[in-house]
Amino acid sequence: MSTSLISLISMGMLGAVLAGGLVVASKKFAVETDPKVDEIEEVLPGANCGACGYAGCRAFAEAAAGEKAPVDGCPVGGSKVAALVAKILGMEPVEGANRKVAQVLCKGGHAEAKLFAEWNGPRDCRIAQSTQNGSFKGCSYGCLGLGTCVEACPFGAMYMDDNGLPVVIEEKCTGCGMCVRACPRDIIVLAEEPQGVHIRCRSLALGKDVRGVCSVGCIACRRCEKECPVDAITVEDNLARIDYDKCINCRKCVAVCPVNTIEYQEGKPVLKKRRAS
Amino acid sequence: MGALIKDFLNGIWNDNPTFRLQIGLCPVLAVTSTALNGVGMGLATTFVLMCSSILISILRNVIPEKVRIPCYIIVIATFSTVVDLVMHAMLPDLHRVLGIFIPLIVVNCILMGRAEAYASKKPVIYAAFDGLGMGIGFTWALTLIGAVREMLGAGSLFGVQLVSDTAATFGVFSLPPGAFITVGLLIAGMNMISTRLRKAS
Amino acid sequence: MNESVRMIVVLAVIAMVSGGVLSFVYDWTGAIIAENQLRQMESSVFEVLPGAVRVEPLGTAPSTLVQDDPETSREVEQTTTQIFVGFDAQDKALGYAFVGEGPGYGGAVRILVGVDGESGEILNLAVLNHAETPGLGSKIEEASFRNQFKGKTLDDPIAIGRDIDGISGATVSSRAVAEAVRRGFADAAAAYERSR
Amino acid sequence: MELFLIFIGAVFVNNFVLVRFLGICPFMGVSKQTETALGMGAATTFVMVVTAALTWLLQWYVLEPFGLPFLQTPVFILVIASMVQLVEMFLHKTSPGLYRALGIYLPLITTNCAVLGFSLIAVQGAYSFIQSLIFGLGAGIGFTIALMLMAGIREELRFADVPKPLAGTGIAFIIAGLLSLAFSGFAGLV
Repeated sequence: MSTSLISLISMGMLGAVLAGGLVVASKKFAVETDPKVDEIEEVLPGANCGACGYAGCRAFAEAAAGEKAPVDGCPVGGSKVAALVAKILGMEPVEGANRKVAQVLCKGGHAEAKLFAEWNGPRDCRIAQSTQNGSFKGCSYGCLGLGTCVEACPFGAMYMDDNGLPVVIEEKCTGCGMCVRACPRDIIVLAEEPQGVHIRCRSLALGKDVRGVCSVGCIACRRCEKECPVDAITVEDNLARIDYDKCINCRKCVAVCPVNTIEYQEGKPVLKKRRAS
Repeated sequence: MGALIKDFLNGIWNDNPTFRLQIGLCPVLAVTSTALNGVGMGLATTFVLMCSSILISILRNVIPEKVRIPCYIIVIATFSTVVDLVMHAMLPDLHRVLGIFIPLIVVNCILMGRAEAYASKKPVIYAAFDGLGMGIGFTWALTLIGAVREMLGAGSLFGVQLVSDTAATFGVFSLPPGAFITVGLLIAGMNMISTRLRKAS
Repeated sequence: MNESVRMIVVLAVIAMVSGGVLSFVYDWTGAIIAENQLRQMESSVFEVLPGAVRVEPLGTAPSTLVQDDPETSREVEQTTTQIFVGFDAQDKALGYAFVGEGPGYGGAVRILVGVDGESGEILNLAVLNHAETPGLGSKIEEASFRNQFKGKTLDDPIAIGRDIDGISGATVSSRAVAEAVRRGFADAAAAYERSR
Repeated sequence: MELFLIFIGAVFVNNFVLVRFLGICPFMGVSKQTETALGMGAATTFVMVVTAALTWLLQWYVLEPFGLPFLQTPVFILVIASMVQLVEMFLHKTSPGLYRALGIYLPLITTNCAVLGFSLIAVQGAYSFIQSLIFGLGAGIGFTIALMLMAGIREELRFADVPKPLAGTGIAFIIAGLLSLAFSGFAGLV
C-alpha cells in the first residue's frame, strides 16, 4: 500500500508545485483585458477578414467594446452577430443592413474568351497581372482564372469551375470582400442581395475589339440602355452600367442583350426600392 | 439529435483527423507499416479518445482556464496508462500486438486537440460522439495507409503474402518517408473525390 | 485570490487522483503482468530448449561483451541477463537459456538463447520482442536467419558477414541479434556451471 | 567532445522530425510561414530545454529513489504541460500576434511527441544533467531547422504549378517525405 501512498502524495505535491508556478506566472504575465472584449470576440466569425475596417476580429472587438465601432460593423456576421454584440454591450439591437454577396462580373472562361498563350507561371492572378498585365489572355479586362480569389476566401465560398471561372457559393458567402481585394482586375464586386441583375463584363474596350477576343463581352450596342423602362442602365466607356437605385429587376435588359452579358440571379426578392429607410 | 449525428459523421470524412485536420500524425508514420498495426492503433486510440473526451467534458466547468492544459493531459495520460496496464494483464496476446502503440497514444495530438477544441466546450454526449467519430475516422485512415504501405513495402496485406517472395517491393514504403508520400497521395485522392462531390451537388 | 487557489487545488487534486488511480491499477495488475510474463518466458524457454519440461529461473548475472566486434565496439552499458535452467521429464538439467539484448534499428532487440548444458552449443534462438521495421528488420524472426546460430559455442566468433550472413537491407537488425547473443553468453555459461 | 557529439546527433543525425519522425503534427501544421515556424521552433526549444532539466531532476531524485517507474509518463507529461501553459501565458502577454498565429498548435506542444520522446530517450540513455540539457537544446534546434526548412519550401510551393488536388497539404506531405529521405543521408555521421 505504501507505494500507492507515496505516488499519491508525490503526484499531488508535483501538481501543487507546478500549479503554484503557474499562478505566479499568471500574475506576472496577466493580460488585463476587458472581459467584454473576449465575449465579443467569441461571438464574431473569427475570420480576421478585415471587412469591418479593423485589423482582424480582435481589433474590431476592442473597438466595439470601446464604443469606437458601430455594433453592426461586422458585415460578415450580418444582423445575427450585430444583435449579439449589441446584447453584450447592453445596447438595443439596430436593424442590420442588407446581406452582401460577391458577384463575379466576367463570363469569359476558356470556352468564351481567346487565349494568346498558356500561362505556366505561378498560379496567382496578381503575379500574372503585375508581370505581364495578364497578356496571355485576349481580353485585358477579363478574369485570368488563376484562382487567387478562391484562395483568398476565408469561408471556402468560392471554387474554380472547369471553364476557368470562379463560382461563388451564395449560402457560404458572407460578403467580407477578401476576394474583391484579391482580384488584380477588380472583376468581383459586393452586391447587396436584392440586386438581381448583373452585367457580367468589365471591358472598356470598343465593341469590335471585345467581339474579337470574347463571345460574351459587352459590345456597347446600347440596346439595354434603350430597353430599360426606368433608365437604370447607361453605357459609359463602351460598358453598360446599372444604377441600382433605379433598377426594379424587371429583367427586360437581360432578354434584349445580344451577347447575353447581362444575367439575372434567380431566387432574389424583387424589391421596389433598394433600401427601406 | 441531428447536430450530434452531423458531428459524429464530421469526424469521419470532412474533419478526418489524419487527412483533413492533420493532427495525430506521429503514430500514422511510425505505426502504419502494416494494415493490422493500423487497425490496432486506431481502435486503441478510439477507446482512450472517447474516455478522455467524456471525462474532460464532465470536468469542463471545474478546470480553471489557466491550468487547463496540464489538467487535460493528466486525464489523457492516466487513461492511456491504465488501458496499457489493464490490457497487459487481461489480454496479454492482444497487448503483444498493440503493446508499443498504447504509450504512443498519450502523445497523440488528436486527444489533446479534441479536448482543447471540442470536448472542453461541449456537453458530454457531444464529446463522446465526437470522440467516437474522430476515432473511427482515425482508424479507417490508419488502416488505409497501412494497407497501401504494406502492399507496396512488403507485398502483403494483413500478413497474407500477395506477391511471391522474389518480387520487387518498394522498401521505402515500409519506412516513414514512404508514409509521408502515401499520406500525401491519399490526401490528393480525397481532395479529388470531394471536389467531384461538390461539383455534383 | 480564490482564482489562484482554485488553480492550485484543482491541478493538485487531479494529479493526486491520477497518481492514486495509477498506483492502484499498477499494484493490482503488477502481479498478473509478472505472471503473464513468466508464463510467456516459460513457453519461449520450452521452445529453445527442446525436451525441457520444467523451468527454473537462475536469477540474473551482469552481462559483459565477450568479443569485440569492430563495427559495434561502442561503449556498451551494463545490462543484467536473466538466466533459466531447463529440466527434462527425468528432472535432469538439460541446459540453460539466457535473455540477450542488442541495439536494433527501431529499438532494443531482446532474444532468448537456448544452450545445451553438456556441449555448450546453442540449441535454438527465439526473438522475444523487437521494434524493427516490418518487412525488413522483422526478418530476424525467420528460422532461416536464426538457425545459423545453432551449433555455435561460447568461443566461436559470431560476427555478421563472417560467420553468419545477415539479412540484406537489415544489417543493423542482424548485428543487433549477433550482439544480443554474445552479450551475457559467458556470464550465463559461468552461472550455469556454478549452479551445477 | 561528448557533448558536441550528442548535440550534432540530436540536430542532424537523429533529427527528431526527419529521422525519428516525432513531432510531425506541428511540423505539418505550423510550417506555412517562416515567422510562425520560427516562433514555434523557439517555443518548443524553450520547453524542451526546461523539460530536460526538470525531468532529469524528477527522474533521479523522485521516481528512482521512491521506485515509481509507472509514474514516469504522467509526471513527465505534467511537467511539459505546465511549461507549455507558461509559454502560452508568456506569448499571450508579449507577442499576441505570434500567440494567435500559433493558435491550436501552441497547446499541442504538450503532445508534441518530440518533447516527451526526447525526455524519455534522455532518461533511458542515462544522460547526465548537462548531457540531457545539451540533448534538449540539440533536439529543439533540430526541430526548428526542420520546421524552417519546410516553411521555406511551402511558401514557395503556393505559387508553384502543382496539380490541383495535390495543392496545399498533399504536396507538403510529399515534400516532407523527400526531406526525410534526404536527412536519412546523415545516418552514420556520429
